[in-house]
Amino acid sequence: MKYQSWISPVIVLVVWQAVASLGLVETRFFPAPSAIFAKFAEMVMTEQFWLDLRVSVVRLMVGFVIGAVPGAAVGLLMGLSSLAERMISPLISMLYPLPKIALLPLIMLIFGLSEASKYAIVAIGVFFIMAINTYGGVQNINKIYFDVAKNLKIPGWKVYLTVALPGALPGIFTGLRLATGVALILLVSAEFVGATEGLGFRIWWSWTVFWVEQMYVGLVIIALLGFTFASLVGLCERTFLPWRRGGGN
Amino acid sequence: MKYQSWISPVIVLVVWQAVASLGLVETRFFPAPSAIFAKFAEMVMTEQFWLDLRVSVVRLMVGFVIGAVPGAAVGLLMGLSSLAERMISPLISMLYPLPKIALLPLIMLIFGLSEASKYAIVAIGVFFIMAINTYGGVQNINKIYFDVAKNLKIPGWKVYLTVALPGALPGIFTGLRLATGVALILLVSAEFVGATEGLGFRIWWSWTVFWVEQMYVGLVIIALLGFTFASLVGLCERTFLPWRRGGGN
Amino acid sequence: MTSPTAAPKVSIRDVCRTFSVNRQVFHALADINLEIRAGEFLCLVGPSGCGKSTLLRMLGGLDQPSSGTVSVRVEDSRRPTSAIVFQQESVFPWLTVERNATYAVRMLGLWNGAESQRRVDYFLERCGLSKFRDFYPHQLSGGMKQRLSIVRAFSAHPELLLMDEPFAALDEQNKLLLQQEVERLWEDNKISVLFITHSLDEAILLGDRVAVMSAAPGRIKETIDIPFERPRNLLTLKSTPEFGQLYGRLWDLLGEEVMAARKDR
Amino acid sequence: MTSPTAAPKVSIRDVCRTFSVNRQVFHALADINLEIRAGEFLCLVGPSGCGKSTLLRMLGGLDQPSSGTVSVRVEDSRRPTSAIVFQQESVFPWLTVERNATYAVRMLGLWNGAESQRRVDYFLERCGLSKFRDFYPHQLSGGMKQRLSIVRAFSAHPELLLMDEPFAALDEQNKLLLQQEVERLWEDNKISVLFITHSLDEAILLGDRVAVMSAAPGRIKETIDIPFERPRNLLTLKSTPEFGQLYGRLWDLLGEEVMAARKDR
Amino acid sequence: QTVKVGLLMIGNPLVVGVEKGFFKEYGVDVEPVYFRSGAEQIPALSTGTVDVILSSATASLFNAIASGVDMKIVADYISLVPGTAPHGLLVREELMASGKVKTVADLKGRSIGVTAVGVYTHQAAVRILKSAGLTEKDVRLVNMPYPDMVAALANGAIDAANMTEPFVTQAREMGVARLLLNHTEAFPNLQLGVTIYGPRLATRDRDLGERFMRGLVKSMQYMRGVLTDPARTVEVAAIMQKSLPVKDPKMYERMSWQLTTDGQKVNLPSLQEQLDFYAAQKLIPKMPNLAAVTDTSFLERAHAR
Ligand SMILES: Nc1ncnc2c1ncn2[C@@H]1O[C@H](COP(=O)(O)OP(=O)(O)OP(=O)(O)O)[C@@H](O)[C@H]1O
Ligand SMILES: Nc1ncnc2c1ncn2[C@@H]1O[C@H](COP(=O)(O)OP(=O)(O)OP(=O)(O)O)[C@@H](O)[C@H]1O
Ligand SMILES: [Mg+2]
Ligand SMILES: [Mg+2]
Repeated sequence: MKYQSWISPVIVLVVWQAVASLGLVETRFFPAPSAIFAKFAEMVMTEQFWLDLRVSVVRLMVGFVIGAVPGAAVGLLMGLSSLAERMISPLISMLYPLPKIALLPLIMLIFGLSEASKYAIVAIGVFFIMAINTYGGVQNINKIYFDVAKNLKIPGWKVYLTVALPGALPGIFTGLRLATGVALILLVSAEFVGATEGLGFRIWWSWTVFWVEQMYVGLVIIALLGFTFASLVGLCERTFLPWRRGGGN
Repeated sequence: MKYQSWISPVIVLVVWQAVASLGLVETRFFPAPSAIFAKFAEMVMTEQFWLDLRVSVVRLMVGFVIGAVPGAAVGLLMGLSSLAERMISPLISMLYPLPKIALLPLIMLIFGLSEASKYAIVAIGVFFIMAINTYGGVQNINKIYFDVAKNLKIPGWKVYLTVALPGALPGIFTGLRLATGVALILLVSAEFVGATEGLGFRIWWSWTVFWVEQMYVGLVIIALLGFTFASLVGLCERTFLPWRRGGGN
Repeated sequence: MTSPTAAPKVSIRDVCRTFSVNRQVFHALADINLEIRAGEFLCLVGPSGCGKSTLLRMLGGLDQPSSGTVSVRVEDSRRPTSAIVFQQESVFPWLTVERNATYAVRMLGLWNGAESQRRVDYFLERCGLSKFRDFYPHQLSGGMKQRLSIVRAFSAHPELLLMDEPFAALDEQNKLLLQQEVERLWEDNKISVLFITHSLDEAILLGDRVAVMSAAPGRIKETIDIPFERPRNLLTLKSTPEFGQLYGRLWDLLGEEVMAARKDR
Repeated sequence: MTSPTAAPKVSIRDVCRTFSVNRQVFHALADINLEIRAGEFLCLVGPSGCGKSTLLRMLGGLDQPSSGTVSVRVEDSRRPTSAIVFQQESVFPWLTVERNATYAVRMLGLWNGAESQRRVDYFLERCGLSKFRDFYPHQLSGGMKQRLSIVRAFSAHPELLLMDEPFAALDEQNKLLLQQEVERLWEDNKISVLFITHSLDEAILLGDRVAVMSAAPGRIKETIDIPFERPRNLLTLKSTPEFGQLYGRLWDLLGEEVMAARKDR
Repeated sequence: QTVKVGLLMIGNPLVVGVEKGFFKEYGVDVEPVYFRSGAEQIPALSTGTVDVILSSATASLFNAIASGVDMKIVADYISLVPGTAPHGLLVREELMASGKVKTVADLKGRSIGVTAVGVYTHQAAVRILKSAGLTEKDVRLVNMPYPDMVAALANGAIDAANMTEPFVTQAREMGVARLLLNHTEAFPNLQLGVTIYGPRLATRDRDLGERFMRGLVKSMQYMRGVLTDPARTVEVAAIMQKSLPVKDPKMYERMSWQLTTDGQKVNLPSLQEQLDFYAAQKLIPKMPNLAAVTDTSFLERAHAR
């Protein structure tokens, strides 16, 4: 059954190839998949490519973890304590929509142009997504489970870990799915400023000098990374939520 | 109790003001809140300000609706049909992390620099968030409700509307909360390319001419809009989900 | 009052159902053979965890046997073939009592205005929910939610009514009222009923036959005909020696099973 | 066996509880006055929807009266003051049977290795769940989940045990076993028990006293002492005329209420 | 008739011309559209989203030409006019004040901000380094947009930057950085910006192309007046302030302008030189034929009448 997950990307590629071959679209801006893959094949032979990939994946992972863990923690807190909710949620709804460009000077001030600044940009984006989705996840927990804990007078932090956290996991996983995507998007922005390597840098670079095929190779890699991370999240979900295999809540 | 939601932003402002007044931070790049509010007060008297605001809010709303409705619809579909899930979800996890810059040529090709192109950028971002969160919402529905419908052999589209949709509403509302933020972020990016008015344009432009206070006024408006939309979503949630007031699911 | 016709309403042949639990095979149902005749009221009793609900879900089209066949004869394709009163909470939290009650009828396109409304009102009244039309489920008590799911199933007007411990959360008086109601519904509409219960009194009071299941893996251990004339009255029945005998027989059958199940453990 | 001491374990004074439903005030409990003596086994019966669960939640610290006071005397602050067996499904879906069973003990820091394990194992065995230690709740039947929540509450070793229709989903034999079990637990540990049930047999079998509630808005209509010596046996009891009288009295009290509730509607 | 023009930066002669009504005189309505980078302008031109772009001579332009995108270079737009200083290499105030950096050679091992790869700031950096005997490898070239450079210089994230107006003036006046090198002296008459027509003006409606060119030439000539006429500076500054108001309007008067060479003809040798530079940097996989995409007829006819 799993093969079906390849059908739709293949259909998209075939249609795109057809459209490009028939000249229905400017291949100068939208090169045919065949041309992209030719370029891809050429690039994977270079050392530069693997360097870019490694650098980006490391930035992604580090930024992701730095953002996701506190994000989930804050989301849980907001879900559990209505005081925390009332204190934090206005800040989140105000800061979250600020374009990351606005944060750049601040980030440069704090981290300079080191790797840390890239982690920070990714982490900030991931943080908000995780906080909001985890909060939603906690709210979605059947109140009876909190009642059990409250009745037994179980200390707050244990409730946090044994009821709110596992109960919010479905929401957390949806958050992770969104956050991996956002992390990739932000990485590309982060690598525009002050980077000298990385996939995002390469995409920008290719676009700036109008190496369209190379830019698309970069985008294809991003897409594949997105797919890989989403699959990983799915795998984790199936592994860590055995009680959900039967469905329901 | 509601007053508490103003405490934390006020604290942030006070700290920022103090830091700025004490000269601990470069006020040329991070002006004090008092300076920003002075500028704000000055700007709200101009016609330009209200024009920008109106233009942006319209773009936001239109793009939001265009993206959110199909996003939720696709998310519901994925949640209901595992075939749809297997076909659509790989596409989503591949396309979602693509930076919007990559879509610009495509969008310009299709929409030129009309308003439609701004709607499109906002809508695309909103679409993915809504699709993923709605999908998560459907998966979170207790299977018993689908069993009820299946046992009675209720036609698929009615199940879609009367079980999946209301059941996924908590997830949908979390999605809306995230999507309003993303819409604002994307609007700011969209309004830099080929725009001549709007909040995003004004922010970029203020930064370009180094009119820092005015840029911060723009950011403050974005933050306030974010807060307003989040509050609206919260209000809708309380209004349209009367059955959740008691909590639980 | 039983009017079994030639063709059975439900026939279950050699049905097994296994689940995989922690990579091991768990046998929930083994070798079930059972028929529900058209128009029959069949009660199913068995120790907790023996597979009664699993079997009922199969009849309701919600689960498939691992081997064997389950077939339910459809007579009127416009009516729902079956309607389940689930053991667990199953009313839609997003609908008020009234909308929940009318849900099946509306969704199946069987709503015909005043007549349908009258029917639903009648059932709501019988289940003691008339005063609570505009309540949402989270504002109801456990027993009220159970009654609401009964109303939903009754008003769906199914050919086969599948009830999974429907009166477990009700007080004695309400239970009595609803027992009469389900009997009336069954008699008036000539539907078939599968009724899972833990109360032997209830099984004897309501059933044409009572099927007794063994502990997991569930088997049909014995099927006992209930010889009493209808209308039956529990108090009168209880005073007859036949009732005592039947009760004793069922009790012993079940007792063996519970003991057997304990021995394994 | 009752050993009421001077200070009551629970005292409920002039308690009212109102809910707001569609902007109207709904009276769920009106003017409740009730005491549970230390070491007492109190059964609570009443028509479905009369407010029993609401009252129980107040004793468990999960709800506040709209007016009046509820106080539960705490003796040993290290043990949980109360443990509820909820009417609805309440076992944690993300924990296996075993982890659910030990949850309360672990979380309260009362786990002391072998001894605790022995206790939990014992209750699991008694509730027929030993074979299912590694199952997740979604792999259990309705009755099994209910038994699991009983194990969780029993092993928490509370001063006050609050049980809300705990045996409703159990077959007669399992019910009998667990009735004996709860009685044993109560006697051995001198705890107080509030036991909500719809079965008058059960109330008479287990209770020191039976409190009868009126239909909504719930009031305590009458409290009846159960004079039988313990250990009690249902079959023997049933053959005594006193049992019949008590049963009849409770039945009538409840019957009036159900009728009264119906009239309003 | 409306002509949509893709613009990159402020301080544009075009804006002055629009304000002065030079285009209206020839029956052309100009609608300026701002872009973030040259790379975004090209697809917009190619798809007809804009009709003209006033773009810089970058690797992306050369690559787009090589790939056959339908466009024509029709005129000069901005050149490095000696004596003005719209572009320069700025160095952090602290480094200059302490004497740590006195010459370009002192930048060894330090970071220099440029806007992107394959653009003028990048080219300038490499060439300046080369003149001091350094290569790209001896420093760290950091990409960032101009406004961010000001902030980055201020908080020490970078040590130097190749910048343009109005950022040069701003950074200097804020005391963030000092000018180390004036580009107009290092690269006199370098062809920086060019006027490019898309298919509409280049082929379909050449008459409109001609009229637009007249307006443009007039604007550029008018702008050059700031070199000799101080009053003109004040007037231009006022126009700028109107279209792009800044906090301190006087800044427009103090800053230097992006100007054209006298002839307003494309300086093809300069373009070729830059192309060769980028090719040497391995940024040009396929060499374009610049002459083939250059069409000076619009300019000639504009001058003729
Ligand atoms: N999804 C599942 N995975 C594994 N085992 C399951 C699953 N569903 C049910 N079982 C097992 O099947 C057996 C029968 O369950 P079922 O719900 O049919 O019992 P039941 O007879 O209805 O019991 P009760 O009277 O307690 O409701 C149980 O032992 C249970 O553990
Ligand atoms: N959150 C709520 N909002 C409004 N009404 C409520 C709410 N919770 C309970 N009620 C009402 O209070 C009454 C008592 O409910 P409760 O659950 O205590 O009944 P109960 O005696 O336990 O009934 P059952 O035997 O059916 O479990 C019911 O009529 C119910 O409608
Ligand atoms: Mg069952
Ligand atoms: Mg109750």
